[in-house]
Amino acid sequence: MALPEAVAALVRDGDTVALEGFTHLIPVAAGHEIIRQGRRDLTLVRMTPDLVYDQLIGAGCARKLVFSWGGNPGVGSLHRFRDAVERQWPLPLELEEHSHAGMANRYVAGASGLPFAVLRGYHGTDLSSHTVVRPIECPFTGEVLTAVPALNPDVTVIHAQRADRRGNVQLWGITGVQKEAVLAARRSLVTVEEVVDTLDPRPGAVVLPSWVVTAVAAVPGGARPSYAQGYYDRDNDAYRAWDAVSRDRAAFTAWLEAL
Amino acid sequence: MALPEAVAALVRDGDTVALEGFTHLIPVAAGHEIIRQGRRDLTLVRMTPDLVYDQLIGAGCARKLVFSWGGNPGVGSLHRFRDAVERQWPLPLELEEHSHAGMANRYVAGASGLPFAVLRGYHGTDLSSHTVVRPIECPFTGEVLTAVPALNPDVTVIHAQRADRRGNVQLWGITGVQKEAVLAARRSLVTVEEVVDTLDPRPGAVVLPSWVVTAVAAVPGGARPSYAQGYYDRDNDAYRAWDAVSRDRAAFTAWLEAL
Amino acid sequence: MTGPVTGPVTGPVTGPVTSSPVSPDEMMTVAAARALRGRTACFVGIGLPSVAANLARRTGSPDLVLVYESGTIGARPTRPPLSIGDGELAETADAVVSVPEMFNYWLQPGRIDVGFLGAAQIDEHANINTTVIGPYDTPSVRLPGAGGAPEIAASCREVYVVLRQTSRTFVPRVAFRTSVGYGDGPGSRAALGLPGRGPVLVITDLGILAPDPATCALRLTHLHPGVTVEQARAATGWDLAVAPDLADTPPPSAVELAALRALTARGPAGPHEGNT
Amino acid sequence: MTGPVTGPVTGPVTGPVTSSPVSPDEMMTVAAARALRGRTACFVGIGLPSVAANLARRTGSPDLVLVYESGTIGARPTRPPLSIGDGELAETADAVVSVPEMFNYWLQPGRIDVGFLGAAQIDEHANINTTVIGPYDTPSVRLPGAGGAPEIAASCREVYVVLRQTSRTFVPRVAFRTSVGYGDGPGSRAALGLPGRGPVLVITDLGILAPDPATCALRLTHLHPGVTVEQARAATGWDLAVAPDLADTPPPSAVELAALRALTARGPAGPHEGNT
Repeated sequence: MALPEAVAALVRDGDTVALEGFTHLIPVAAGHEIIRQGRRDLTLVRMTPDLVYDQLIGAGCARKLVFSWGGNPGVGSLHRFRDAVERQWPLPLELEEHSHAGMANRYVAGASGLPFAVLRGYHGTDLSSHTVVRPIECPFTGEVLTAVPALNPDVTVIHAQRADRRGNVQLWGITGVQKEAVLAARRSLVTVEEVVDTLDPRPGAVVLPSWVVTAVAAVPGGARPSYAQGYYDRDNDAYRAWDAVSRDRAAFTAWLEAL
Repeated sequence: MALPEAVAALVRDGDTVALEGFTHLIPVAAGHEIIRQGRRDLTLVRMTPDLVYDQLIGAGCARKLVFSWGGNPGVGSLHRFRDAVERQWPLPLELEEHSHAGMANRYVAGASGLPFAVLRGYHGTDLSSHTVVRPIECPFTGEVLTAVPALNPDVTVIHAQRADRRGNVQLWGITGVQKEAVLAARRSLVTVEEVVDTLDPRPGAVVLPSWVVTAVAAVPGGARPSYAQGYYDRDNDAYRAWDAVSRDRAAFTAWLEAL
Repeated sequence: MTGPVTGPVTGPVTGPVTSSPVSPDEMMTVAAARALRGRTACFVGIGLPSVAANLARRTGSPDLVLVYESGTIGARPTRPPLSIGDGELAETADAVVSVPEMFNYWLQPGRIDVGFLGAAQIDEHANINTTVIGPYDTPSVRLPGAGGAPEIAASCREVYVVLRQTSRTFVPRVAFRTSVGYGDGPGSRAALGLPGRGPVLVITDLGILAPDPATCALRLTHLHPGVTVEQARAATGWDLAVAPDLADTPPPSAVELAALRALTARGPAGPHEGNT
Repeated sequence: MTGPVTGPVTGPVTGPVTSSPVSPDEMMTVAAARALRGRTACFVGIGLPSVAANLARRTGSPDLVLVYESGTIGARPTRPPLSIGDGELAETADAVVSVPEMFNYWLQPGRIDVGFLGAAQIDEHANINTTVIGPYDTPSVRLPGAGGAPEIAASCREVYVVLRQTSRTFVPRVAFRTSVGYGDGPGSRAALGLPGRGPVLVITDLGILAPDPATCALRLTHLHPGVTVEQARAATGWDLAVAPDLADTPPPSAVELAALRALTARGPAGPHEGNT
């Protein structure tokens, strides 16, 4: 499936959309396609929103952000994100924030078909009063732990190194929370560097069988400027360059028009 | 460390001991050493007790068995286990049984430092009234699920293909619940096929870093008659032969004396 | 290649009916394999189901995804596995995951079409016992226990059960309810919050049973060649009802029988761990 | 090679004190790296901690296990990672696990000796803010958020914090408590059920602070070369107490400084994601 068709078929206005990736294999090309197609009122979900979320937010695609750490990794702030939160430009952005442990377990619950997950966390932080968590008592010991609600995106988008012709997907290196994010979602789109005849086994690889993936699109370079282990390195200059573009509404608007 | 020393140092009378392995990489040699050292009053834990547990039970090492499926895989019953349960020979055997999903999640809770885990299971079965599970309500949806208590063995013993000289352990193939069983335990012993200079990455491998493993012992063939992928196949005749030995107390006693 | 089907598939795969003598166990396995046609993924329980699921991949369901509780997804074994943790399952699988992941991420959310179980005993409402015969604390026969079955029976979209039919295995009410079929009858599964439909087919060496939609009681829907209703009723511990559209199971085709015999010749005759 | 230590390590690794000019940031990083001596495993937070932890592996702590929230355990990067998800971390690690496994199996049970955190703001009781400056709903500065820090601060056996000391970053009470240090003072951690000891060291560009055992308030225990108590107090938003045994941090040795400069020359000067 071609990327524009796949995004058109899978991502709708008002959807809860997770584009996951933990520094590695960020589905940037798919995010840009969502911007181009002018999707609106999205609830964007991701543990570590970075450049492509800054771009989606600046472009006015998002109504809400569900996250645990938002920054330009290794560089600094996300200025479009800050502009939306601090000055409501171009739109107000509702926030629902968690810790990484909380977000990861929300995906685990979603992937497991459970309505919630339990962790030892949030106690004594101001996070608990600004987000959706509940105390839960161990029925054996009486200890009070924290429950977080399951996350089940309407669509999860990830980028992977390879798929085979049957649609089985393989990714390796730092694989983050991508398996959980796909399994938790109602629909899923995987962009890949290449489609191959057979997936030879690789150390550390995660394989997602075709029957749990809705669509696969070959998008070589689809994770740039982040990296795809075995294919290309992170373009660190692009991360630094984004800092300058994103600081200025006019520069960002010019970037958006050129997209 | 040599196996006899390692078992002597790590396994004590009265301990809760898990020798884990899901058909593959069963720590048989370590189990035989526990029998030879005459350990008593053990609470034996394993999802799938098979021949070596039949032998430990027949030898009178165990006071209690915590498990989810006990049989001679591909052959039939465990007759020493049945003799202990049905006729209290050589000793009565207390049982605490779960489903596989329950046992797996008990190990997950133990490995995660949580007092319990939650799953969708046990509802309507007679297991719930014969074992330790409790209903738990989702604080967000009100749905009632099942809580199982964490499993934290005093000692977990597993068999792996390799360790490096620093004590990092590598296993691959069907890796079952071994990582969780080691991480849940207070102490751990890993027997390995061989010690190598460096662990080259392998597809599907689980690595347990040295600092979470108490002791490593080189025991080539330590999983026989089960198999060690990449080293040797299952000795299916031995599984069938055990059926005849274990059916008869005298034949079993002769086997035990020869051990 | 084959689209989804709603009722049980009973027709032979291809070719003429075989003329060689067919054992009741062979008929059972062939009938069980046929039932998997059109399904995407099958969670293969320990014992007889493994042979039938592997036969299905060799006959009408070449794309069937076999999922084993040992953690293998999409295994393509060349011989029947010696156990559900056979090394060839891992070597030929699309993915191998940990046992906790298998139960939590793959089974529990209801991703798997069919759960395929063996049993030591089954009752009129398709509840399964693999735990104990006699009182729990003083059993006459201690069986292997639950294994993965309770959650397979709860979470798969549909469940098929395969076991030999005798008045000792087909009992009015199981002594120990290890895995829930239809509980106490209509409405039980919903009241218990069990997400899957439950056992929609019970395949035996005599025929095929399915729940009566009104009562959830198992009744006879198919008879294997040469078996009579009387034989089936005599091998059932309750007053077995017969479906109004009782049909004959077509005998194995030459292709099916050859595939089954090639399969079992390369490995054990069929592990029976669910039995004693 | 080095045994466990109880107090902070402040002495240089080896060799003579360097004669080259040393920047305050360099002194901070060297002091932070020294503190890791004798520890087994360090959970490396995003930002400044990563440079210090990598320096530690090149100087006094060659066997230190670096654990990153991206899932890498035992990474041995040859240059400072561009981010906590740098590909070289995965390529050189003993093990790479999923992010949920990292938090659940590795961090949560308290297996890790030291959690090493950066911060945007810290207060007198070592509570950390990385969320927001100003009111939560109408912030003057929106910071990146919690990331892994709340559970690192709760679950590691000990926590070290590294950040530059100014009256803007060292505030009497953080506007938003993202991660708990000593809460409201003695007894807070126990009442909250937090298993680890909390922040036992705060390492800055001016000196080192540690909690007063009686009050849990951070006080000055070490001054870096050339820094005065007055400077440290002026850079602190509360009335900073000084430990009775206030000591001087030995300046970087030639070995330490060379290692640090070699490290930072091969990568970015040091990512500051915890700051704005």
